[in-house]
Amino acid sequence: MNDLDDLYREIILDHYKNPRNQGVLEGPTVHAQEGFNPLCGDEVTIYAQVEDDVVVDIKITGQGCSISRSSASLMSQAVKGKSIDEVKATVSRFKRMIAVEESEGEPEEVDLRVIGELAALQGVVKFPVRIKCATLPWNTLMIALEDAQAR
Amino acid sequence: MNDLDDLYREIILDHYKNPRNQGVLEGPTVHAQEGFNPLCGDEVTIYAQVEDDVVVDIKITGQGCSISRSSASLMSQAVKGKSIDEVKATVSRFKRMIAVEESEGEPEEVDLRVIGELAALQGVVKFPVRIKCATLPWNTLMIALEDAQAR
Amino acid sequence: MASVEVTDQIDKLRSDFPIFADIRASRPFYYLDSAASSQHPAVVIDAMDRYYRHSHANVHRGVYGLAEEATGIYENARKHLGRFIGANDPSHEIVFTKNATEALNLVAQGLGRVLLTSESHVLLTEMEHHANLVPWMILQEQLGFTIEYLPFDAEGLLVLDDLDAMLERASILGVTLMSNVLGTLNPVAMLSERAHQHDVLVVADGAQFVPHFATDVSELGVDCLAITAHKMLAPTGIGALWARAEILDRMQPFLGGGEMISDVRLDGFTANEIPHKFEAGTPPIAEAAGWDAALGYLEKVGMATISAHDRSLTNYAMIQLQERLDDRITIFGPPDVTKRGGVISFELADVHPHDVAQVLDQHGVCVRAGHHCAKPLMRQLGVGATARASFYLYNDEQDVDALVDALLDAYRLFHD
Amino acid sequence: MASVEVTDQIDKLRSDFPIFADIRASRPFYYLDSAASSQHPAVVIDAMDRYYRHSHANVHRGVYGLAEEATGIYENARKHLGRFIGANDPSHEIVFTKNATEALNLVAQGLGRVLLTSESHVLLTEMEHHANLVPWMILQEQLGFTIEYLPFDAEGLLVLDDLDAMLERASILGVTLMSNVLGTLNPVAMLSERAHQHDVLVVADGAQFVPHFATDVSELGVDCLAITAHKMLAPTGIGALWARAEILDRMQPFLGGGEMISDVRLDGFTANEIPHKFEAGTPPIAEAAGWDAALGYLEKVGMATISAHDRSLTNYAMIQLQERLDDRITIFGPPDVTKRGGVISFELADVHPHDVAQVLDQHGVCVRAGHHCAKPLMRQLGVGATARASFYLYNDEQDVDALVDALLDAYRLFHD
Ligand SMILES: Cc1ncc(COP(=O)(O)O)c(C=O)c1O
Ligand SMILES: Cc1ncc(COP(=O)(O)O)c(C=O)c1O
Repeated sequence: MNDLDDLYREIILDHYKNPRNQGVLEGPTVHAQEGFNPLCGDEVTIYAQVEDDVVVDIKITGQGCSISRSSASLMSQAVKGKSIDEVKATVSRFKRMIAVEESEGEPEEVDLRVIGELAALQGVVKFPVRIKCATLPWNTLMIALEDAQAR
Repeated sequence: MNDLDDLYREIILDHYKNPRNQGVLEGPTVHAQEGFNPLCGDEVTIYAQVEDDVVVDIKITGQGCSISRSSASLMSQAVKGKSIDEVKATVSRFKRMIAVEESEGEPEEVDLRVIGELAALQGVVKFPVRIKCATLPWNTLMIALEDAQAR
Repeated sequence: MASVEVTDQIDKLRSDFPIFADIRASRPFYYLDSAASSQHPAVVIDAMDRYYRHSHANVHRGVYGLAEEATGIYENARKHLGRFIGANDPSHEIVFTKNATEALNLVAQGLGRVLLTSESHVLLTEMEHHANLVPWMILQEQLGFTIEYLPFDAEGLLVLDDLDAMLERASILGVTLMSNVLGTLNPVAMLSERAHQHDVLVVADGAQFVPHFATDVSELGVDCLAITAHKMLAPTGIGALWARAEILDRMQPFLGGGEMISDVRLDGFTANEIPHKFEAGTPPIAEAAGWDAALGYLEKVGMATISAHDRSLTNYAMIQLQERLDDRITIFGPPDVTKRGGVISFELADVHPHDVAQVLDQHGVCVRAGHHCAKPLMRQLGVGATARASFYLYNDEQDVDALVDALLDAYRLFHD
Repeated sequence: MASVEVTDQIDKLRSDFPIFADIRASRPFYYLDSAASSQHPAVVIDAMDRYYRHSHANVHRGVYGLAEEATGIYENARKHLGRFIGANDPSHEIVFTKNATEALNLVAQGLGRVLLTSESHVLLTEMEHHANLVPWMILQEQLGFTIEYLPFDAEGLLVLDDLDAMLERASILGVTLMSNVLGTLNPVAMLSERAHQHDVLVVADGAQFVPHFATDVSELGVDCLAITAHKMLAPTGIGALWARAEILDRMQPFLGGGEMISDVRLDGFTANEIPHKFEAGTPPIAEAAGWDAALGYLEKVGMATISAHDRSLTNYAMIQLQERLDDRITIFGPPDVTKRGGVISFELADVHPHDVAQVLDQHGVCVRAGHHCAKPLMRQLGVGATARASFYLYNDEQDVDALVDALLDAYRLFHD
């Protein structure tokens, strides 16, 4: 049951049980976006407050499994206070780590110091079905930010 | 090639090459009906002139294989001058002979004297696909006669 | 005791299914996901094999012997399926489709376009599978009628208080014979009778029911029935719609192409006779051969035996789950096992179903986790997803025991 | 000489196809009906067998290992097919259907409903198979646009004199890459270029072409391509639509149900991403496994080898038929073998094609007789039916010789 331990690391379970940045944001600079995982019914809503191209605040509501919820929670910590460009770089680093383009090759070696706590999600690589759980909040955030930039 | 000889009896080939009652009928007592075999493209049009519940004349146009055309030709001889009730009895005798309800059992023994030249079509029983060729003109005639009776 | 005999028989049956021997040789394997798709006895796999090795040709169009043989195989499967569900006219009342979903789309478009206007009402239930919801929603976008829903109660049973008023407004009632989430067996014979009093046609979703219970369309009184092969020991790639001949006659063609026409001109076409009118293009021929074999296998075992086995296993599972997991488990659907089929959806405390299924997999226990293509039902239950174990003739009490053991482990993992 | 080497290779290949050994053991068997449906190499049958024995589970919905394995098998087949036809984005641009006919219905309904109004024109050709005619006619009944047709000439080649004027009026051009009756290879790359100059989208019917020629959708320049598996050594029950991702994105959902949604509420649904948006219900999973294996087999032989073999056999057949049957035979379609695929439709004097096929069957020669699901084309030729012989990689000159011998016998039977 080694792989399973790798998937459910302590940090994951912690973020699952005590998710950070839960709640709702309102206001003219808030961009809210819903996301669904059509396979399992996971739902997430991301509220990103963007001012001067900086994600000054982020909140999350929804329901989902340990992977999608902890991923959302870890994400909220990793992006809060960052500029949109920095966020985009983080998203892309994260996606390379969990090899979203699974079929196209091996997951890339990503500098774990840069990625910080997010590294805890690396275990998901061995469970292709769960990768969608991990990426759901990230993809949803990206749509919210595109929306922010478009306005 | 015994079965094949049975299918292509001389009388069949004769009626195929020299079909009887070819042509078109017109007039207020004529009931025209088109029939298609969707499997092979055979087409037939039956013109039945019905007066006082008697098929006083019948003509046939169309294109088709030796079986469908000879069947139409033999049919035209068998029904011309007969009352609609007699025609229906002939149709039903013919259908029993070639076992249209193939799956439901063996073809019935039909008194060949009653059925006359039509007996030549009996060989078709061994070629289920061709049964539809043989029955096309008969089914088409039945629709024309129903139409005649409905008016 | 009948159930002991049944269990004895079942023990022997499992060896008919190659997948159990093959996978179990290398790892534990407890397959509890037959409601999603069932496994295949060797006779079914062999029937398809034999078809491809000896008899393959396209059907309906060939004069030569091989094409005639293939056509016979295909048409015999049609008749067999018709008899299996008690159709009056087996060779004309079965339309082969690719799955139950296509069958329901065919009814929606074929019958719906004939019957419905923007003023009409279609009555569905809140426990329908997406397959009996979305086709009506797509048609609704095109024609603009109203959809109403029969609700269900806390036990997962349909609430019929407003039935007559709803039927009075409706033209079509769409209802599943058995819920794929709650297991609920709906009282469809009674619903059909009431519906017909209001001139409402009944479209039944038999995807879950037909594989597990002896089915007789006249007893059920329904007008249309959707079936899928892969949940009844048969191949993927084939399903069917049964409807009374006069209903099929009224229905418009849906998919256009070869086979379904009697004539095509540059300015239009004339549809073929039923059932061919609804079968456009080359049909699933090998799949029909496999389904035919599966029907034979099910008949040999006996549908009554299968229902009895399902029920006794469901009963055993409900008791074990409740005794060993106690208040850590919530089971959805009717508590009374006589009101449900062999499907158990549950929640394990606060462990997300996805995580439950993941841990169970490590024990070789295969259960489904998710919305089970019934999102409105999920919302009604107030959950995003459930885990679901489902039984079929090859399951036994060992499978249930493995399930409960694994659930205990999953609980521990998330509560230490 | 290249063709000798090709023929040598082909001789060895036939033993890969169990049906030839099995049937030939008991009777003569010359299979000349691959344009209707082809036979299967053992690797294809075995791939499905293996799937059912080791890997079956429903796809896309399961967390457990077996479901993941089945999903992998299914999605790999998608990618393989995408690569096989040169798709830019193999995992998103292939939609699995039950056959080419469903693929064409999906385009008509999915794209047609978005693009067409009662003012629109759809341009088809007079040589289309019913599968690329009737779906447009059904949609026409619903939306009321105009259908125009490109005619063909006495050699079976499209007449393009009015092409630009017709394209100017049109929104969609539907054209077959290869006629299943005439064998004609249409100049689709050129047609696409011209169509795009007029902002017309091109829907190509690849049912006959893709099995026999290396296919590259970018070279062809088409926007959509319908394919069917059972004509390319693969199982019944599966086909596909390829379309560029941006076209699929624009298309409306067609069949509703599980898999194709991202959310369903009682008041409506949200569609899933491409390609899943178009795949409602349980897909043909084992069939995808079989198709994958067939693609591998075709690649191993080499599509260029196959086309060359088809051509040399067609050439041999045209010569033999004309030399030995002389003016008793009329061959339809292009006399120039470089303009046609391995399909020969003909008339034998005044012997009806049905009777021809019947007599040939007694010689073990399997040919198709009928309208070949192309009734408008038949009317254009002025015939009700033709007989048709078609070739694939397992045919050889002996098959052709048997055909000609049997035709001589058929002629005699009707002329003594
Ligand atoms: C040119 C052409 N298009 C479409 C089809 C339809 O293919 P399918 O029957 O597999 O849907 C065929 C084969 O019958 C064909 O020859
Ligand atoms: C109740 C119910 N209806 C319809 C379906 C759809 O069946 P299929 O996916 O074979 O079309 C299913 C299975 O997923 C089901 O459980």
